Amino acid sequence: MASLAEKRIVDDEDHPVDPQARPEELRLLEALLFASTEPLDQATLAKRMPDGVDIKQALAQLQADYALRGVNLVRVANKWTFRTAGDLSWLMTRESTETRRLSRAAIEMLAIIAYHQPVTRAEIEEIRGVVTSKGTLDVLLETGWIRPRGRRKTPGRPLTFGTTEAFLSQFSLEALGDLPGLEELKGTGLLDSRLPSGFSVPAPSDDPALRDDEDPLEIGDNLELLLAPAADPETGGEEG
Amino acid sequence: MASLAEKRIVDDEDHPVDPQARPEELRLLEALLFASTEPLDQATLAKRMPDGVDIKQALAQLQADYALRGVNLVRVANKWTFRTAGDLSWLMTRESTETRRLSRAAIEMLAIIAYHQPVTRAEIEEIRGVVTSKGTLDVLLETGWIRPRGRRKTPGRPLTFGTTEAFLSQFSLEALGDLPGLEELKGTGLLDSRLPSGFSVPAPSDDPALRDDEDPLEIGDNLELLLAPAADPETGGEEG
Amino acid sequence: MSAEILSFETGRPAEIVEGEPSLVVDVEGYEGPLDLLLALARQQKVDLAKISILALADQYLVFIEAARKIRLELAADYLVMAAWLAFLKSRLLLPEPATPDGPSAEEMATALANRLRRLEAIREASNRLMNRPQLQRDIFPRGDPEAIAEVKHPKFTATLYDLLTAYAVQRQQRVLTTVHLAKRTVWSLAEARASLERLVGIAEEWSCLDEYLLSYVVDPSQKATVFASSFAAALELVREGEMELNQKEAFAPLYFRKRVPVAAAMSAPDLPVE
Repeated sequence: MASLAEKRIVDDEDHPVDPQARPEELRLLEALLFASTEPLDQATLAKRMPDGVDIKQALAQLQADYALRGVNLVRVANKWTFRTAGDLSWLMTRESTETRRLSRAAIEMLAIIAYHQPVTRAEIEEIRGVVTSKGTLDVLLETGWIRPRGRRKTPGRPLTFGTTEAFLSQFSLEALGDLPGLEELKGTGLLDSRLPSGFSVPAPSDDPALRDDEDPLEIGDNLELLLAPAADPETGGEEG
Repeated sequence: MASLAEKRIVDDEDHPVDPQARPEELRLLEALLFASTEPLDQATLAKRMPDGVDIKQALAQLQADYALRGVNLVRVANKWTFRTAGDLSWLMTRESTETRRLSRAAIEMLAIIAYHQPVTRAEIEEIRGVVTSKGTLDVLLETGWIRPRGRRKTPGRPLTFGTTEAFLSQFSLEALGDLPGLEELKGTGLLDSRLPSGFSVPAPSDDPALRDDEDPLEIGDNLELLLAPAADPETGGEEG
Repeated sequence: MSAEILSFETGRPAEIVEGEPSLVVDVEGYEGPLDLLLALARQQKVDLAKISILALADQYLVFIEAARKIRLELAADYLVMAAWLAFLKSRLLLPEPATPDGPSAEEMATALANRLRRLEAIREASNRLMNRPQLQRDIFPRGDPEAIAEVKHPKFTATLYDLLTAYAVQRQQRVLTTVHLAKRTVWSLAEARASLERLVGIAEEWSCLDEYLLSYVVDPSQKATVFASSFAAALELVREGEMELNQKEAFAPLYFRKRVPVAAAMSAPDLPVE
C-alpha cells in the first residue's frame, strides 16, 4: 500500500502541472468521508487508509480542494465531514405555507377581544366564564390579528389586548365599527331575540389611542415573560 | 436570479483561465445532490435552481468534474446522485451493511423478471423448469427490487411482475436498457418466452404503462392474498 | 458416525459414483430436471446449439436409472422428463412418418435445446447482474445526508361568520347560565320537608328550629328562602301529626320535637330551659 505514496510522487514528477493528476489518497479520503454516517476523526481515517499516507496533509489539501465548492470539508469537534457550504443554506430550506384552522377556544377569545377591546385576560375570562389557556393566547398572537396595546391601571397592571389591521383585512372589515351590533346580531338570528333587557353588546373600537385607564407598554416589555406564570390563572387555580 | 448566468459570463471574460472561477450553478447543484438522501431528477433540480440555468449542461459538467474523484456523479433510473467510485469498494468494506444473500433460485428469478418483464410466475417457471416456492417470491418482493405491475389478460388473470427504481439503483443502472448482455440476448432470440420463434423479440420494459395484454391491479388488491393459494401452484396442489 | 449410517439407511449418501466416472448421482443438487439436463449437456463440452439431444437423452436416462437403483427418491417431474425423453429418443431413432400430426421429433429436440440455451443464457445474465457494482456492497451513497429543512408558515383561517357565531353563542350562554344558577339558590319545600323529616326522626326533646336551620344555611343570601321553606314544611308536618311546634310569642324562636304517642303525651311537656 505504500506504493500509493510512491505513485503519487512519481506522478507529480511526471506531470507537475497536470491538474487531473490528483493524489489517490484524496480519492480515498473523499470516498470514506462521503459514505460515513458520522464525522470521522483523523485516527479513524488513518486506520482505514493505506499506510504511509500523511493524513493531516491530505485532509488539508482536500479541504482546500472543496473550499470554493458547494460542499465543503469541515472539522467539527475534531472530526471531519462534508457539509453544504454555509452561504448555500438557503438552498437547504423549503418554505411552505400551511393552512390551519383556529380552534374554537381561540376564535371565541378573538371574538371577545374584538368586541370588548381593550380587554384584559381576566376580563375575557369573566365574559367567557372559563379560564383561557396560555396556548390559545399564543396562537392568537401568532395570527397577528391581536396585539397587546397597553396595561390596565389596576392592581397587577394586566395587559390589555386589542385587534390589529391584519384582523380587519382577514375578516374583510373596513373598520371595527362594521362589526354588527346587538340589533343586527338579533336580526341575523345569531342572538336570541328574547334576551333579558339588561343584555348589551359594546360598540367596538380599535382606536389605537390609549384609554384613560390604560398605561402604555414599557419599552423592553418582554411579551413572553408577560404572558407567562403571573398572568396565568390556571396555574394559580391549581394551587388554590 | 438571471444575474447568476450573467455573472458567470462576466467572470469568464475577466479570468478566462482562472480554474477557480467555477460557475455558481455547479456549486448549487453539488450542494443539492450531496445533501439529498434520494437521487434527484432533472425536473426537481430545475425547480430548486435559479431560473435560466441549463441544468442538463451543468450536470454534464459536474459529472466530468467528479469523474476521476473518489465520489462520482452517476445517473440511476434517470435521476442523479453522488456515489462512491466503484473501484474503491475494497476501501469501503467496513461501511457495507450485511445484506441478505439471495439464494440461487431468487437470483435467477430476479434476472428472469428483469430481462423478461412484464412476466408472470408461470412464465418464470417455464424458463427455469421448476415451480418457484412462495418464499422465494416473498424474499424478492421484500428487497423492493420487484413489484407486481398488473394482471395478464389470460385465463386466471395471473399477476405480472416487473422491476422497480430501487432495482436500477441497486445495480447502478441508468435504465433497463443498460442490463448487462441485453443486446446479445435479444440478438439470439432467447428473450422470447414462446418457443420457437424467429421474429419480433420483445425488449424488457419497466415502463409503468401497462402493455396491451395487461390489466391494472385492482384497488384493494391485497398482495398477500394474491400471492397466496390461487397463484401458488404448490399450495394449490395440496388443495386439489 | 451415526449421521453417516443414517444417510446410508435412507439411501441418500452424498456421493455415489456410478459407471461413468464423472457422473455424481445427487439429485438434491439440481433444481429440477431442466437444471439436471443443462448440467449433463455441459459435459458434452460443445456449444449448446450443436448439442446432441439423443446423447443427452441417453445420459439423462442413465442418471435416472442410477438414481433409482440407489433408491433415491425422485420427484415426479424427473420421471415425467425421463418418460418424455425416452419417447423423444424412440422418435428420433425411427424414420419420421410421412405426415406427422404434431411437431416432428426434430422440432421437439430443437425446442428442448432452445429451453436449455435460454436457461443457460439467463444464468449467465444473472451472474453478470450480480457482479455489477451493487449499492451498499461496492458503492455507497452519502452516509449522512443533510435534510432539507421544511419551514412552515402557518396561515390561519377563520371567517367572519365563525367570529360572530362564536361571540353570540358565548354571550348568550353566559346569560342563560346566570338564570340557571339563580334558580338553584331557592330552597324548595320538598328539600325543606325532607330535611325536617330526617331531623324530627331523632328529636325526642324540644329543639330550636332556628339553630338547626342556621347550620344548614351556608350562604347568608339563602337565609330567607331556607327559613321560609322550612317554616312552611314544619306546618305541614304538624298538620300531618308528625311533629309538634312551640313558640312562646311572635318572633320568638320556634321549638319542635317528634310527636309522642298519646299515652306518653299525658305527662307534662317539659319545655327546654334556656
